[in-house]
Parts: sequence; C-alpha cells; structure tokens
Amino acid sequence: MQRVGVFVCWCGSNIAATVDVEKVAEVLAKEPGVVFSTNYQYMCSQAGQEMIQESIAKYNLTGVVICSCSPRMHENTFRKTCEKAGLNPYMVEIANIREQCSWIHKDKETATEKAVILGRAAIAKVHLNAPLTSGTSPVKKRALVIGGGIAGIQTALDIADAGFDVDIVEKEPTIGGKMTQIDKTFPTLDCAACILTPKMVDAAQNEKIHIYSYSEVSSVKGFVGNFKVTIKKKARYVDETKCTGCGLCTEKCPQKKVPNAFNLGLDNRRAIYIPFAQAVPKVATIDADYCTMLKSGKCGVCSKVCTAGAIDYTQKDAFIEQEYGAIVVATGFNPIKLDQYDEFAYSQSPDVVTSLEFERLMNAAGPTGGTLLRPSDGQHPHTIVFVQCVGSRCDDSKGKPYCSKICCMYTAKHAMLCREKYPDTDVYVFYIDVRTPGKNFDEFYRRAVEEYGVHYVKGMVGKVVPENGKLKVQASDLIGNQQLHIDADMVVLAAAIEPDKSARPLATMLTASMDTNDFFTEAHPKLRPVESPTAGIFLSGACQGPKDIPETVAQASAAAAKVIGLLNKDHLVCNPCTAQPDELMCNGCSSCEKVCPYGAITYVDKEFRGPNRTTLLRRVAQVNPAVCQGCGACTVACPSGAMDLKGFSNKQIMAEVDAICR
Amino acid sequence: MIDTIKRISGVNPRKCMKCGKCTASCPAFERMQFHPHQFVDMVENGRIHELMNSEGIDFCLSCFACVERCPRNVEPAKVIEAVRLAVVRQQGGAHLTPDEIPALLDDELPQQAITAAFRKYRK
Amino acid sequence: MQERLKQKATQLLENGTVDRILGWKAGEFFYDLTPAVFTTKEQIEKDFVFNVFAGANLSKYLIAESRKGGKVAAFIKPCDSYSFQQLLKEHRIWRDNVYVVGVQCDGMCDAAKLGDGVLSVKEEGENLIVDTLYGEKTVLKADAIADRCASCKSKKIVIFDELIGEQGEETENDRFGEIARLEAMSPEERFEFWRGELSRCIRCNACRNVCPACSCEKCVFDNANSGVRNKAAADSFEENMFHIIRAFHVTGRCTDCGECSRVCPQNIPLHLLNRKMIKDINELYGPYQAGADMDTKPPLTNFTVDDCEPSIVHERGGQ
Amino acid sequence: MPVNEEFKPTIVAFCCNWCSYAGADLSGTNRLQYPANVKIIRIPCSCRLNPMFVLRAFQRGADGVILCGCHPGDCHYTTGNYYARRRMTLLFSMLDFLGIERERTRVEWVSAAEGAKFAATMNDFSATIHKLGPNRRLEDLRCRKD
Repeated sequence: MQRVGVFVCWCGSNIAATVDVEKVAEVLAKEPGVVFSTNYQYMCSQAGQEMIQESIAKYNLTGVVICSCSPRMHENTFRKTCEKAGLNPYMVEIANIREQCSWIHKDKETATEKAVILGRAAIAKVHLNAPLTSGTSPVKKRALVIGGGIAGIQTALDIADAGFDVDIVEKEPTIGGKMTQIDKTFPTLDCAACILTPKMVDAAQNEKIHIYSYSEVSSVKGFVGNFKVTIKKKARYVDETKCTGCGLCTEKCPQKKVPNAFNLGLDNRRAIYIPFAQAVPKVATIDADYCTMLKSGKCGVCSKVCTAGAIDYTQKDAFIEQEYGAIVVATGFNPIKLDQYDEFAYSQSPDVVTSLEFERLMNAAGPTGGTLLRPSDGQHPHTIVFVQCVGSRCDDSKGKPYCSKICCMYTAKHAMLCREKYPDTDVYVFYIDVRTPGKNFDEFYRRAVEEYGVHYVKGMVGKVVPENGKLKVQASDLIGNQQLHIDADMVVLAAAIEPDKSARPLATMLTASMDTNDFFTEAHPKLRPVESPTAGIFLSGACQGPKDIPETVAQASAAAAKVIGLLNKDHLVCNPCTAQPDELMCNGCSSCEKVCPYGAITYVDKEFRGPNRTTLLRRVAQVNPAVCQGCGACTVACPSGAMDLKGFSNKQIMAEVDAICR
Repeated sequence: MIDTIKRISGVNPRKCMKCGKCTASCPAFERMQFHPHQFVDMVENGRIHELMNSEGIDFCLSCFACVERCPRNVEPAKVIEAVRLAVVRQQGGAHLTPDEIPALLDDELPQQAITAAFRKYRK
Repeated sequence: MQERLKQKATQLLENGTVDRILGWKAGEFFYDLTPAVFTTKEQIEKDFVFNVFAGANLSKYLIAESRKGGKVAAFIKPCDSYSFQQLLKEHRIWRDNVYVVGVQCDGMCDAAKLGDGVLSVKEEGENLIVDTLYGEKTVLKADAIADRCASCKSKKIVIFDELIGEQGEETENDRFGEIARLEAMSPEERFEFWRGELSRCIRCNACRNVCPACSCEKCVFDNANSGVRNKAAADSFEENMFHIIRAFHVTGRCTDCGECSRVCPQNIPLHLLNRKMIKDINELYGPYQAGADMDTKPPLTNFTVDDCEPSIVHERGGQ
Repeated sequence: MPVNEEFKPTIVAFCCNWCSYAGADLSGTNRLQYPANVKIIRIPCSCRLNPMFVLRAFQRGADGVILCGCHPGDCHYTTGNYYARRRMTLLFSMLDFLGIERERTRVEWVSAAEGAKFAATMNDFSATIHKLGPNRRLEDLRCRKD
C-alpha cells in the first residue's frame, strides 16, 4: 500500500465556488492509505508546489493525488514538482475536479459528492501505480532518403547542409526524377533542367551525400534512431568507379531498338545507355532485357570500345547494410495507365499523347529536338485539344477519386507554349473546373486565355475517333449548351497521377501507414504534415499527395528540418507508458502484432522451464519500448491477457471503475 | 417527385460534378431539348415537370454511352429513363377521390364498377 | 474405418514417419471415446478405437504433443481440421512435428438419442445395432446423429498430409436458424432463456478445457492480475461473466466445432453464444470462417474504414 | 444513500485521452452542464477499453457504460478506434443476445472540439439510463447498493 498525499486545489473560486474543497480533503483523508490530505488556493503556484514537495518529505509520501484542473493542463507540472522532491513522476495522479466537476455542476452538494468520488478513483489508481522511468535510445546520426527526385534531392541537400550524412537511394540509373523530363515549369516558365541540374550536381559533389543510383531498399529493421536498412544495388554491368561517362559505348552498341524510357518510348535508345546528358551519376547502364551479350553471350562491343575497362558482364546485385537515425520517403508519382479510357483513343492513335509525353515533344532535348511534331507523321499540328481530369476526380471504379492538382497548371502552360511558339495553332482546353490556388497561378491561367487566346471550354470530351489522319473530337460546351465537333491534329490527355508502385511494399517494410490510394498518410493532416505516424519516418513530395514543384520543395525542406531536429539529439527519451507482455502467459499467437500500428512487437522463441525438469520452447511477444507509443491496442487484442500497459494497467483501470461505482 | 425519380432510377444526382462528359458522348444531342447533364442537374433542382414536358425525351437511344463514360458513376441514362417512366405513369391523370363518389352514384351502377374505377384512377 | 485407421497408424509407426500416434481409445462408457497417444503397434492393436462416438476434437492436444520432440501423427476430421489450422495460424502448433491424417466423417452420434439402458453399440452399414438392458434394437444412424453434425458446416479437410476417405466440400447448413429464433425474441425472453441455461452452469470448466480456441498458456480466470479471476460462480453475474468472457475470447477464433456443448455435463447450448458471434461477423464484416485458411486476417484484429458503428446493435431488428 | 431518493444512475464514461477527454474538458471550459452521475475514466485510446472493464463496471453497480473516442479516421494512434469499433459492436451484440438492455451500452465519437456534443451525449445517455432504471440483469448482488 502506498503512502498517499491528497492535495485539493481551489483554483481560486473556479473549484471552491461549487466544490466544498475542505470537505473533499476531509473525506479523502479517510481513504485507505491516505496519510495526508489538505487543500490550498492555487496548487500550481510556486507556494502550492512547495507545499507538495515539503509534504512528500515530511510524510514520506510514495503516491500523490492532486484534485485540480484537467491533467491535460498541469499533469506535467505536478510530475516535475514531485520529481524534484525525489518522487517518481509517474506516482502522481490527477483527479479532474474543475473541467469535469466544478465547471459543469451548479449544486454544491452534488459537485462535492462527485469530487470525492473522482478523488477516490485517483487514490485507487495511485495505489497500483509503479514508478516508471523513461528509457532512452541512441540516435544514429545518418539519414536515408528513398527516392532521388527533386523532393529527395532537396531533403538530402538540406540535411547535409546541417552537417549530417545522408544517403539517397534511387531506383533509376540517375537521380533527378520526373522533373528531368519536364520542359518548362509554371508559373515562371523557366526551364526545368536549368534549375534542377545544378541541384543534382550539388548533391553529387556534396561529401556528406552518398548516392546509391539504380538501387532499391530491400529490407528495413529497427526503429526511430536505429533503423537497419539493406540496400540492393542492382547490377548495371558497368563499374561505376571506372566509367567516365564518355558515352562512346552508347553510340557503338549495335542494339538500337530499345524503347527510350526517358522519352516515354517516343524514340529508341541503345541497350547500353546514359538516360540523358546531365545524368548524375553520369555512368552508363546496360539494359539486361535487351543486351545481346547478356542474353546470348555474343557481342561485347561496348567492352571493346570502353577505354576505361568499365564494362563488367559478370556483375551481380550487391547488398549494402547501413544504419540510419531517420528515413525520408520521397518516392514520388507516376501518371496512371490510360487503358481504361479508350474513348480518348490513346491506344489507337500515336497522336493522342499524355501530358508528360507532350513535355518530351516540346523539350529541346526530346525526340523531336524541341520542335512540336505529330508522332504519327512528323507534321506540325494545327489544332490541339487538351483534355483535363483524365482519370482524376472519378468514382472509385472509374479511376482516382482525388484531384491530381498539377494538371490545370501544366495544361495552361502547355497551351500557352503552343500558342507562343506556333501562333497558327488552335488550342482548345476542355475543363471541368480550373483550379489555380497558388501564388501567381491564376494570373498565369488568365494570361493563357487573355493574351495567348487559348480556347478554354467548360465541358468534357466524350470521344476521340482517328479518321483520315485527323482526330475527330466530340465534346460538350456546357456554357454554350452545344456539342462541339473538332477535327484535331493532336489530343493531349492530362492523366491523373498516382503514387509510385514501389511505395506500397516500402510502406509495409517501414510499417508506415498509407491511405486507400497508396499515398503515405501524415501524422496529423494539419499539424504534422511531413511526418509519418511511424516515428522516425518522414514524408517528402508527391508520395504524400499530389504536389507541384514549389510545394514539393517546400515539403522537402520541411521534412529535412524535422530530420535535422531528430538527428541533433544524442538520445531519444521514450514514453514510459508502454505495453509489456508477461512472457509466462503469452501464447505467441500474433494477435497483438496484427493490431500494433507501429510495428513495435516482435516474437522470439524462448526456453521456459516445464514440469519435471523439462524445458519448453515457446514463442513469446516482445515490445520495443522505443517504438511503442502506448495506445494499448495490443492489450485488448491479447486473448490471454498477457499484454498490459504500464500506467494504464488492467488493474489500475478496474480500480478506478470500482471506486467510481462504489 | 424528386424522390420518385431518384427511387425509380436509383441515381443520386448529387454525385454529379458537372463535367459534361455525358453530353459530350451523347449521339442524340441534336434531337434532345435537354441534354444528359441537364437531366441530372434539373432532377437535382426539382425541375422535373419541365423535363417531362420537354421535346425529345424519347430520342435518348438508351445507348448508355453516358453511363459508360461518366467518371462518377451517376448514370444519366437511368435518370432519363426514369423521367420517361414518370411520364407514362401520369397518363390518364384523371384522379378519383372518395368524396367525388356520392355524386356519381346511381342505382343502376354496379358496385363492382365503382371499385374498378377506384382501382384504376386512384393512382 | 477403424481398421483402416489402425492400419495407417501402424504403418506410420513402423516406417518411421512418426513415433507417436494421436487417436482415440475406449473411455469409461461406450459413448465416451477418449483422446489417447499410442507409441507401439501392440497398443494400437489393443486399444485404438474409432467409431461413431469419436467426436473428440484432437487438434487441441497437438499444442502440447507437437512440442514434445519427435513427430506425432494425428487423425483429423473435417471440423477438427479447421481448429487445427486456426491453431497453426496462431503459431500454437509446431507444424513440422505433426503428420496430419485427414479422416472423412459422416457425422458423429449422440448417445442420448439412443434411449435408456444402452450397453453397447455396433455399426452395421446405415444402422446401429444397440444392445440395451431391454434387448437388442436397430436404430438408423441418421436418427442418432448429433445435433452439431446434423448442421455440419463443412466436410472439407482444410489441411492434411494424407487423406483417408474422400475430400469433402463445404456444406449448406442452417446452423444459424436457432440464433435467428433467439434474435427474434424480446430481450426479456432472451434474458429468461439464458438465465435458465446459464444458471445451470456448475463451473466444471469442461467447455474451457475442451475448446481448441481456449488454449491460453494461462487462462484469465486463473490469473490474479486479470481482475476476473474466478473459480466458482457465486451469483448470477459470475455465471454470466464466465460465459460472456469465454465467448468473447474465442470470437473470431472459434471454428464452431461444437465441442463446448458436447462436453457440457449440464447440457447448456454454449455453442449458441459462439455461433451468434460468427453470425454477426459474417453479417457485419463479411463471411469469415476461422481456420479455413492461413492468411485471412481475423475479424477482431482487422477493420475497414467503413465498418458499421456499434449503434447498429440498437438499430437492427429484434425488439 | 437514503432509500426514498430518486434513482440516480451510475454512468461510467471511458474517454480516450486525445479527443474525447479533451472534448469533455472543453464542455467544462464552456460550462455546459451534464449530470453529475457521469464519471469519466481516462484511457489512452478507445482501443484500450477491454470488454472486461465494461463487465466490471456493470458488476460493481454501473447502470450504463459509454465509450468515447476520436472520430474514425482521426485516431491519435491511427487505427485504434477502428479496432474498438468492431470489438464494441460485437460485445454489445453479445450482451443484447443475452437479453441485457442494449441501451445500457453506447459508443460515441467525440472530438476535442466537440464539447457541446460531449455534454449533449451525456445528457441523452443519462436520460436513457434513467428511463431504464437500475441495472438488474447484469449486476452482482454482492455489490448492490440499495
């Protein structure tokens, strides 16, 4: 039995006006184990706190109950008070007699009676409290950024800038991501490469940053401050340390018929390739699916022409293990596949393209050298129709339910650029709504309409039929209440964007939660937008939701700031109110693991003593206190009651129930 | 009436985001006074009698292009069909109410006729 | 059938596949076949029994048997196989140490349906030859079939290493009919019904001990820290509490094998409580059969964002 | 307790620390009244509510038990209230099946901003229990107060 001290606060008149505080203190003094009971005007004041501290010493208190305002208000204050007096801070319980008593009742007798009961419940609980100490866990001062697009690069640069080591894992042979494929950026129309490539070079040259290109994360173990990650470096059949990026091999390779993924298949490349001139690292990669040497053992041209001797056909996937304190997810997005929307004839005509393909057709480094030509016949298009919201804002069965956010702006950009470069083209944009909430965004859209004469039509395209080299577009003009029939030369579809396919398995490895659309969920939609609910996992860029470049960069830096804050600590203080299994009762059934939102529970096979000097091997749960946040889901999922929650144990809660119902 | 159309069609017009893809897909556009997206909108806003009296409701081919293309599964063709049904059901709208009956009674009139007429005209 | 099982058991012992056999032997009375472990051919010859009273579900015994080292073969009927797989799913049985011989089952018989004064029973095709104090009589097997078998959920043996007899299919059954009847009652009637049943409980713990889902290392009722430790029911609350907590502990894990009701010496229809939970789960969260596979997430450690609210209990039918 | 006094139900409200307990505080801050017979027990998350606690409350003389948690989707621990929702649904259904008045148990989602909802919920629940009268079907006679 604890030696309990009860301190009833008046809170000026806030409590004392409706609760007879003296009577409460008097009645509670008779509760079992209570050795001291008093009341005071302001418990949280300096004098009040000193009174508590003196009483702890004088009466040798082992438990303290404070009847005052909500624990959400001053629980921490009083815990610190008691800690200074040498009492474990978790031996303090608060009875909320202000918000949940004096403020809601008018009748003094009723309120006093209730305050006594609330006090009793707190006393009953404190009798079962046990001293708890917060554990600490060391922080590995290194961060991992998964994904090397603009989000990942920005995050890595900011973290490195603060003096911490960062690794970037990028699945493609070069970092840069989607932004490398974009021609111009809205709303300023500066060239994407001009602003991105210097950042890529910065990242490559920064000695705090290590880039694992053509690599993937294959396993993640551990927890915040102590992640153990295995990175798979895929075989590129070229020794990165030797390759100079001269590009001779990419000119001599006889296998010329490989669809160029960088240009979205609009032209071909060789089997050995460097995705584009400014690639980082500028190292060649052999596409094993097309390389004759790797497939049949005959060829070897690249090896012969390589003066650096960098080609290595025997290279294998390599696995690297590394430890990190924090992980940033920056896996980005992809446009969706358009198979489901055949009314737009995407698969029937090469002149129906996605917006990203259109970027390549407009790009000076693209397949047409920057001249806008129809993919089918290489002619200049004279009528171009843009269709917005293709696959966005749909019912679940028809596509993505969300707005892809960036399409309105890039379509305005495309339309504007067409009219600027080729004033003789007619440009139609079919929209449902034009969404331009961003700095200088609406002005940009209005310029497309007013200065560049883009025809914005409120309505949707119903079907596109390729006929005699033209694309017959049938669409609605809802404001004009007419149906339009346009003979177009090109149709550009603003395809919805979706999270990269690698995100889902990654989320499983990280035990980070995702929404139904496979976007990572943030810890709080407003207040913690760049953190995953899983401690130590941070979110950067479009993996969390559709975003344009300015927003992505802002979030990338925000995530970096959070990572720096974490890595700056030498130790993390853990929440001491964690779950704890009783191994003797644990069935090892995995129920607790299934409901744990943080992946804090693992299992080990452990030997136990059985009857008659035998030993029994049993599977038992273990909780990692550094990861457990103390929600208690496991305690209820556990069929045998082996799992309990420190600070909110079964017995403590039942004692409160008993005291209240008494 | 709105509820009747909603019940017959099983369509929730509030799901419509007014994109007009239904109207863009409609092969009978020229013949219809009101177009698929207007049907959805007007049902939502209770302008059903206008729809019932409009020209060309029978020109909808029920080709279901609008249903197929609608990004939000609103199914405009079912709304149009429901309006047609509403037109059919209101035909012969001469209603018979119980207080009109005494005036119509005469000795020759068989009881059965009253019941039959009541059955027929009460809807 | 018994001979085929004996042969198989002997063969498995002799060819070294296993060193122990889990089967049934005769109990005190003709109708209470008891689970037993056999280690030699002689024991099998002498004691191994399998007949229409081999209702005991052997899967639970494998929790302990599979951990004793060596390998054990067990005869598993279709409904036992669900329990077995559920236990595997909960990591309770060490699969590598068990050789499962699936045994097809035509339903077990209920001795109570044979009338009084029964001395012994012999199977003959579709009939049972019953020797009683008052002379011999012939009873159709179908007339003596146990209630739980009459509403058998499945003849499929969901997991096995070897089959004796044919693989079966899930069967159509009306096992929820009784539940629906109770649901249709007024709360007062239901309360009276259950009071009538549960007040007979003598807390012998037979239901708990036989239930494959009730296999905790330490039961909450034996655990001082659980707050519900309780050995004997002192009043109606404790009579109710034991069965509510037990039913809730096996919710989502109960395979509906019906052992609880079979062993209850007071004939309390305990399976109805479990079935009610199964019916609710099926109706509210989609069909789920515990033990049917290794992968489906158990309903209580799973959720969808669109799950119904608890108020559905207030809103839906009944009175 | 005087024998002739009007029936004062005992109501135990389990509130999750992050939303509903804060919501209860807010109804206090806003001086919104609800009956004094509602007593709140703070738990970290609605998923911490073990069905055994509900039974315990009834055993010890509670006439109604209500669980309040964050709205589904807003759980501080992401998923806790989803599990609580299923568990409580099945528990309530089982109690109902045993003939115990289903109105004695309730789950309500109350956010930290919904002080008014908290007070309204408690008023309504308390009135319901008042109408039902003392819990007799799931009480432990040894704990009977009158």
